Amino acid sequence: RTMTTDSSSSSSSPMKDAFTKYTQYLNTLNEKRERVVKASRDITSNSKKVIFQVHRISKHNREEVLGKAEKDLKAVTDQYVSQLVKELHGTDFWKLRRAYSPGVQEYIEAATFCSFCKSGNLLTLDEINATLLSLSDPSLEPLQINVLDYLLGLADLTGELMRLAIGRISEGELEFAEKICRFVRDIYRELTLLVPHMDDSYDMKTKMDTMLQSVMKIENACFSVHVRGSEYIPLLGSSDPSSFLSGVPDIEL
Amino acid sequence: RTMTTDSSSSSSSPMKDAFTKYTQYLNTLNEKRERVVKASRDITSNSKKVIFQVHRISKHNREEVLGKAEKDLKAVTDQYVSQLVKELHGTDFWKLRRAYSPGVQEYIEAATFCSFCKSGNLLTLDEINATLLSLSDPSLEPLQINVLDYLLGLADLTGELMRLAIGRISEGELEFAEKICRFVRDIYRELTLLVPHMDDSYDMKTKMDTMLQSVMKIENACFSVHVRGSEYIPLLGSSDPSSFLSGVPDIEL
Amino acid sequence: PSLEKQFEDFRVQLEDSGSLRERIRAVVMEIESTTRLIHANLLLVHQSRPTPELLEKAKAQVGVLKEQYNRLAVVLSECPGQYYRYHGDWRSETQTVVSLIAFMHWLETGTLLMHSEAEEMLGLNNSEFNLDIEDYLVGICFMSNELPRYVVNQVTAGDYDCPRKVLKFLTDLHAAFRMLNLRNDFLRKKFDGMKYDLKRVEEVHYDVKIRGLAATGDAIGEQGIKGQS
Amino acid sequence: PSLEKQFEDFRVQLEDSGSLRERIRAVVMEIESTTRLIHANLLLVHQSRPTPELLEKAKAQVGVLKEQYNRLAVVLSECPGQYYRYHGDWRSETQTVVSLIAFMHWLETGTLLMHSEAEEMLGLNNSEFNLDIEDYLVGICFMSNELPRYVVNQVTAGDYDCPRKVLKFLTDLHAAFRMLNLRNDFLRKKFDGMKYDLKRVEEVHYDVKIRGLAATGDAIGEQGIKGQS
Amino acid sequence: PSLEKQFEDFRVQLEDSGSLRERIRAVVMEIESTTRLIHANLLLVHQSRPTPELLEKAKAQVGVLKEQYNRLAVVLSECPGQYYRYHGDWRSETQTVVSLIAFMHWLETGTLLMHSEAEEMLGLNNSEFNLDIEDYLVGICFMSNELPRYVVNQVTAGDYDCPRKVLKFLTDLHAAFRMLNLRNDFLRKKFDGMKYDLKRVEEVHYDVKIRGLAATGDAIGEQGIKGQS
Amino acid sequence: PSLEKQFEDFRVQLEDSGSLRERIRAVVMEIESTTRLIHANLLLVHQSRPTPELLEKAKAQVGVLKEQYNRLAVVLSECPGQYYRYHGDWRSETQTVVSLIAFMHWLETGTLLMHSEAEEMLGLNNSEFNLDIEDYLVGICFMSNELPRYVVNQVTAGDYDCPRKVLKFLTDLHAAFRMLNLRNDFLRKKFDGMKYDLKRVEEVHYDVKIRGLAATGDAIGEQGIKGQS
Amino acid sequence: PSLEKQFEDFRVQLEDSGSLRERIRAVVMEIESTTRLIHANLLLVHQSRPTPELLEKAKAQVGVLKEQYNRLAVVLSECPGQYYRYHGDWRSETQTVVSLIAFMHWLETGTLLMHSEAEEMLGLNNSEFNLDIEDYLVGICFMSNELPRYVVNQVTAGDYDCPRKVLKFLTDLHAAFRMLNLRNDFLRKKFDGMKYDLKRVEEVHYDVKIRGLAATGDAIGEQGIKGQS
Amino acid sequence: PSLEKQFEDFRVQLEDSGSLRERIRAVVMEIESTTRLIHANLLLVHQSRPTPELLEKAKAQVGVLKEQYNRLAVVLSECPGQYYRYHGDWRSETQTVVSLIAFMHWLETGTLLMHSEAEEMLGLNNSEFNLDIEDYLVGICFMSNELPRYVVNQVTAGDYDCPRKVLKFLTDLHAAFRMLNLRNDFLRKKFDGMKYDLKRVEEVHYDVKIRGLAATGDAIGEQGIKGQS
Ligand SMILES: [Mn+2]
Ligand SMILES: [Mn+2]
Repeated sequence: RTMTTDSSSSSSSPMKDAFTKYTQYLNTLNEKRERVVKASRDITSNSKKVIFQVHRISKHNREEVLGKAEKDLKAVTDQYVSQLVKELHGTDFWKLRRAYSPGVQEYIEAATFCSFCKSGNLLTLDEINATLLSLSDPSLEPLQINVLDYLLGLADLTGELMRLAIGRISEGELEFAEKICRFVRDIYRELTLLVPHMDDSYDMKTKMDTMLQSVMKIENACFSVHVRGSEYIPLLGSSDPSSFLSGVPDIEL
Repeated sequence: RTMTTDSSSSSSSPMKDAFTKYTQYLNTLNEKRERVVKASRDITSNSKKVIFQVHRISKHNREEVLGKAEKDLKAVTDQYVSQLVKELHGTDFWKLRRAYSPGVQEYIEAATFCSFCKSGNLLTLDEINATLLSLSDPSLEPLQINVLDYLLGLADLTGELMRLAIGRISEGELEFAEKICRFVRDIYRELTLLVPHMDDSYDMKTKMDTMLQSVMKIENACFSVHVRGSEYIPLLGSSDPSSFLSGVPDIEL
Repeated sequence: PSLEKQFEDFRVQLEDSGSLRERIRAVVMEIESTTRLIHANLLLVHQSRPTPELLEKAKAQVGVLKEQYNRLAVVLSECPGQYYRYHGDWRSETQTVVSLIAFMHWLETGTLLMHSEAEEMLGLNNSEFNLDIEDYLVGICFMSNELPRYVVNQVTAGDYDCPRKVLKFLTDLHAAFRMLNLRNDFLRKKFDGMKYDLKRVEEVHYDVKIRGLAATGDAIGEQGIKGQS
Repeated sequence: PSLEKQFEDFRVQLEDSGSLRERIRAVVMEIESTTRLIHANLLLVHQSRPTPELLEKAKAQVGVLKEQYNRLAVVLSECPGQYYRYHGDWRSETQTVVSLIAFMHWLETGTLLMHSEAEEMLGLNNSEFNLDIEDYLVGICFMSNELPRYVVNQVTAGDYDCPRKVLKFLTDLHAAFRMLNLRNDFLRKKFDGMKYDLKRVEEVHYDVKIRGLAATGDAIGEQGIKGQS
Repeated sequence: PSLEKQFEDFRVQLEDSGSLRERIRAVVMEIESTTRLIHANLLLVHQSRPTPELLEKAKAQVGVLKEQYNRLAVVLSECPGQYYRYHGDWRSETQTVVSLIAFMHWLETGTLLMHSEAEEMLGLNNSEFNLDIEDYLVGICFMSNELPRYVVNQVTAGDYDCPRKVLKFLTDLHAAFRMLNLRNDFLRKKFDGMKYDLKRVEEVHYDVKIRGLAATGDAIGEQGIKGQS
Repeated sequence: PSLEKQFEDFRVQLEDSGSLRERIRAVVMEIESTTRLIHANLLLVHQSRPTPELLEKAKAQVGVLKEQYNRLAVVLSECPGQYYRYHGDWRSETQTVVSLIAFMHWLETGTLLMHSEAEEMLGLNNSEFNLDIEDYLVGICFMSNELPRYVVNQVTAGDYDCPRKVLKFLTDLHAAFRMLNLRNDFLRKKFDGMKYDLKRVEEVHYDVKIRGLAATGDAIGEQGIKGQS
Repeated sequence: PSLEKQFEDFRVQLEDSGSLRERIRAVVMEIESTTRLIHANLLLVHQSRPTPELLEKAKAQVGVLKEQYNRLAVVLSECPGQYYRYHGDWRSETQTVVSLIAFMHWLETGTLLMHSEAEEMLGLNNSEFNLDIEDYLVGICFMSNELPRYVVNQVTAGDYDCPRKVLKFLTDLHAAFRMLNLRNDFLRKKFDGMKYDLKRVEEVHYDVKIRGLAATGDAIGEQGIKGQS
Repeated sequence: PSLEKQFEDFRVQLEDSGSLRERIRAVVMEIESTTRLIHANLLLVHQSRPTPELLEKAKAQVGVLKEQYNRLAVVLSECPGQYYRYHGDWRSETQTVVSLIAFMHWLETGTLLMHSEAEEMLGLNNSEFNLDIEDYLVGICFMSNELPRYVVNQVTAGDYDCPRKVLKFLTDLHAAFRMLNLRNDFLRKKFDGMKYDLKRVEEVHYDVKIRGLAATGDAIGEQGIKGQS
């Protein structure tokens, strides 16, 4: 016994050498994971701010609001996503995915949200990944967001779009709301076909339920605007029942 | 409508001014919370390392191992706990408790674990808080760990003590194991009387169950050493059955 | 010995804290009871009872609330710096209180009750015990939830100008809330609900407008919604 | 169009990934099957069957494993950098594999199978597909779990020197593991279990020693435990 | 012997209690079955079938219920003082029963079925087995939950005066409930739901009113809602 | 020998059963895949795409389903009398299949797809492998869940007569279900949900009716909902 | 008026019931507090403190319990026939009480505390407020859970005859329980756990016996376990 | 009409199935009751009561079981091909039955009760209603779980040869089970547990052996364990 404990405390042995290596490996890995988690939290909270910025949109301040949102988003990319890019290389992309996935999802949510409000289209994964290329040291394999995180972020996007649609309807931007409705329906339908193929579809399945709720909330809102508007088509003589609210002269307050 | 949106986008109003203040308040609070969470994570992972260091103890390297553990713990205090001290003032202690509590609990666990192995006694909350005083700016109200976090940390300590006891028994340090057993029983018994008075005793109740399991694991280990030893008291002629293993001459390997 | 001594100290501290909590609970139950009276009173606006009278009665009760919050502050003053330790014990009741006094204030003046005004009404402005901003904001959301119902019942009772006023107020309020950066928490959820209130009021306003029922005059000052009508 | 195009691309990618997974699953099922054969074989050491023979048979199967891991590596080579995407699909089987070959190695040499040796045995040393260190460590813990049972049965069968050897080995192994800083995860839990193995072997050793059954000689080299006895 | 004697006694008592429970269960299943018939019958009011006819049929079933409750009372009379021991076994079914007979009563008279009237209808007025007040109140809440649907369907069928009547009834009922100082329990939760019924009825009333569909006359006595129409 | 012989027999039987299950699983996965395509296709009715076209495409897929069920029946025919042993393996997918083909049938004819019609569509009518009644009924409940959303979107697209038709269909369906004395199981729970569908459709119908948007004519035969429009 | 009168009556009754519940709660909290002291005291038997002293202290606390149950009985006497209405409010605490006094009784006499003895100790024998049989039985199961730990610690402290005595006691108790035909409820679940206690005590007994540590004499009367040692 | 007709058919079929289930439940409850008697009887082997007597009594009860299974078979014969539809209703009870009769058989003969023997004992050998193989295997696992306790108690009672016999039996049984390629299901889980039984018996055998308590003779035939001793 004496010898044994000695051997592990002072003298060297192959086992001890090997375990010294394992120890270093685990320490390095855990420390990197911690740094990645922190970077992910930063990305999350700052992406959320971008999302709130976009929600400040209204008929009259579109350019201004979206301009600021894009600037903020760029700052998230340059300051915080670049942290991830610095940390992650090679096998880390998948090994540490759970550590950074929440942040990346929120970032996807913010980027696609901005982009939809600006262009009315879906910002694609390739486009996002292209912007990340510039952050990387060209000699290293660049960080590329994977399809799964992109799709999970997209699922959350629909929740934000629902909130946006409800708000837009109150301000009479029915056409914008209807555009959102079509867009969200399309995403929902496309995802219906994709979800079963996803690596670990459990999270996504709950998100799909929430997404269907969001779609229906928008549909119900469009419905109530529509029936309310239809009631007076003859009265107003409007030829376009779908944009009845915008047909009503602006309310003077 | 037009005027309304204008008023919120360009011109000033009492409501807008007030909400600007609320916004600043929430931003400041959330950012501070994020920093506290990060500091807490650092404290957690470094305290865990201290705990592992203590587990490296054996009959022959006590001083060396505990010396290093204490040095490491001091580093945690100076480098990471001091971060908390910097962030937290006045009402923050309770307002942000959920953000830093996990780290503080782990720190308590590490500090009391070290201290028990060194002195065989419980490091008290007052003693811990005394060491924190030096970290504070004397002009400000100093960070003091609250009773609840201390007790929650203590509950986890018993798990580490159980692991230590099982290991010590294998190396024949039965007396140390019995000391641990008595100590853990005392803590369990004292906490039995305290738990119902704790602010939010739900967490603590599950911890109490785990603690009882730990106590029983130690007791069972002591039992099996004892009956095994008792079988040969006549054979060995030992007068002290409780330390039978130490009575056996060291095994030469 | 040291071990037992420390735990004995803890027991005393925790029991003190427990009895403090009991005292808080007692005051909070009184607050809740007063709140219920105010609420019952204010509910009558949905039945188109004369508002000034209702407000009169409700204001008397706010005095009671003030006294109760004062007592709460006294209790809390025994444990300086621990406001947020016990915060959960009066949080939800205070949010309701804010919603009620903000509704009263709006009925009377047509404007939003500010945080500092709310503190003043409850006597929380010059003590360490103040009104948490998030509680204030949640309370305002609760108030917003009452407005669609109010508008519907006012129109039913023949007040066709009400939707316009409420719509303006709620639009401004919603715009102000949008300045905040919220976490995924209770307040965010409540704020999301405000969008539906706005939408519903918009609908009623549309109903009234489209039928030519809305008043054409435009002269509302910043006086009360009902106080002067 | 762009939307549909992108999703169509995704579908193709995900289906590719799905079929890759199917191919991994097929190989892993073969690995699991080989593992079961080795395990069934090694279980006989508890019934004191002659060890060299058993090891002979088991080693033949390790050759099969090597070939299977080779095929797994080929499959994985199609998606460079995605080792950890699919890691969960062979993780648990590989831990069992490590525990078995480490047990065999110990039976033969009395020493711990090193990570690099394990990689070599499975042919994982010169490809991108290597043996994850945590899987290796978990596998070693699993092996440790087998030792108390082995010792008990060896003593029953009359080999009174076995406990001493195992105790020395396990003591060293435990000391080495204590160098690691673990998180609260699966590996930590498994490592905690090793303490009980050590304790149990200690007890058996004590039983044997106290009855004067232990061999007095001390000459064990680093050769196998059973191979040369 | 004493130990065995005691457990023998326990066995007898537990079996007695068990068989009593079985007998209660049998009657309760019959009650549930009758309840389902009444419910299916009353559902037709949503399809604007002539109410008097429906009520006729339903009343016949109430007679059956009365007989069933009578049998339940007989069973319970065997264990005086233990009403509340078994209360949970018929509680939920009785709440449904109350909701149905209260709805019938309201359809016929436009008024609330009183607790004593409910007891009388079920033959519970002169036995030890009575109608628990909380069960009665929960039943009334359940009835309230049916009213919005009823109002919507009545208006669809062209009865534009219905919302006004229901609104008056529900406003009064809600005010009466507010007098109770409810604990945070099941009843409180059900009552909290009543405000959504009220709100929904207000909205239907609004829809009718703003479109000028509401009857201008105001002379409704306290007769039945449909019984006399 | 006898022991080993017995377990050898068991091994064979368990492996046969296992491989049967594998083959079932393979077919069921194909069925699920086809189902998903049909579902994604039918989702377009909410976007007011021309229904006949959608139905055309969907029907083509039903042909695929039929062939897949045929293969499933062939597999099952190998183990007569064990339909219910493996029932759980295709149960949930079949319920979805029923909901989809019943929805298609209703879109086309405005009537309920009968059990025998469903069996015929899936080619299950003349084999031992038939369509379990409870699976059929659960599928019908699932279809009912789709209707409120459909009605809402139809009205938005300008079809104001849709709510009336759906309401009539759902009222009849609900009444038919009520005749069944369901146990407290999955089917019962699904059926309980149907009343919310009914209520929601009533409300949509109300919204349309009160605004005078509903068609005044009343002559709808039992032809399809969209097939002939 | 009648409506209001009825709800006024209800308010009074609900408040009476509420304040009764408050008073029960107050006493039950005291009982729980006493229970905790007894429990903490009895925990010391695991540390081999002299039992008679511990029992002395614990008994003094039982006197306190008796007085508290007396007060509970007085409160309950105000609402005759409603024992089971409020039963849930003290049920769980009483089960703990039974487990503690039964453990004390066993430590002193080595026999099971009878139901009537338990009632007597708590002063429940001559009032309408008695000890529910199921609560008694659950309490006995809880006591059984303590025994394995007790036996382990007693043996460690050198009392090698303890396992035999406990085993005999627990075997008899288990057999007695088996006579009861328990429903699938809480008590049944607790009883099912007793077999693990029995098994563990058997193993401790085995450990002692196989090492020849058990006393060879066999004459234990039915006196206390520790009282006379 | 057709719709109603279909649902009328469903109602009949569902009720038939429901009443069948009720009848199955009634028989299964009887089986469970008989099982409990056998179990209580067999438990006495742990107290070293003379085995032949116990077996005598238990066998008489097996006759009762046979008659009960016969009745179950008669009920099932009414719905040919639906054995597995209702299988879940008697599955767990049958597994217990198998564990008991296999334990009895082992006590008597020292050998494993074969599947065909089990069917014969329960009279299931010549009907369509047979003993499901997986239920048989699970039952055998349950029996294995009893053996460690049995061995411990036998050694305590002085039968030092018992561990050797049980160990041999369990080793063979475990090896036989290993031949089966089990899926990841309930049976697999139960079988995984068997290795703990084996390990425990090995340990008891070790305890006996190292203390020189084990009999040196080796001549046990394949007769019963206790029947001939
Ligand atoms: Mn979001
Ligand atoms: Mn820990």
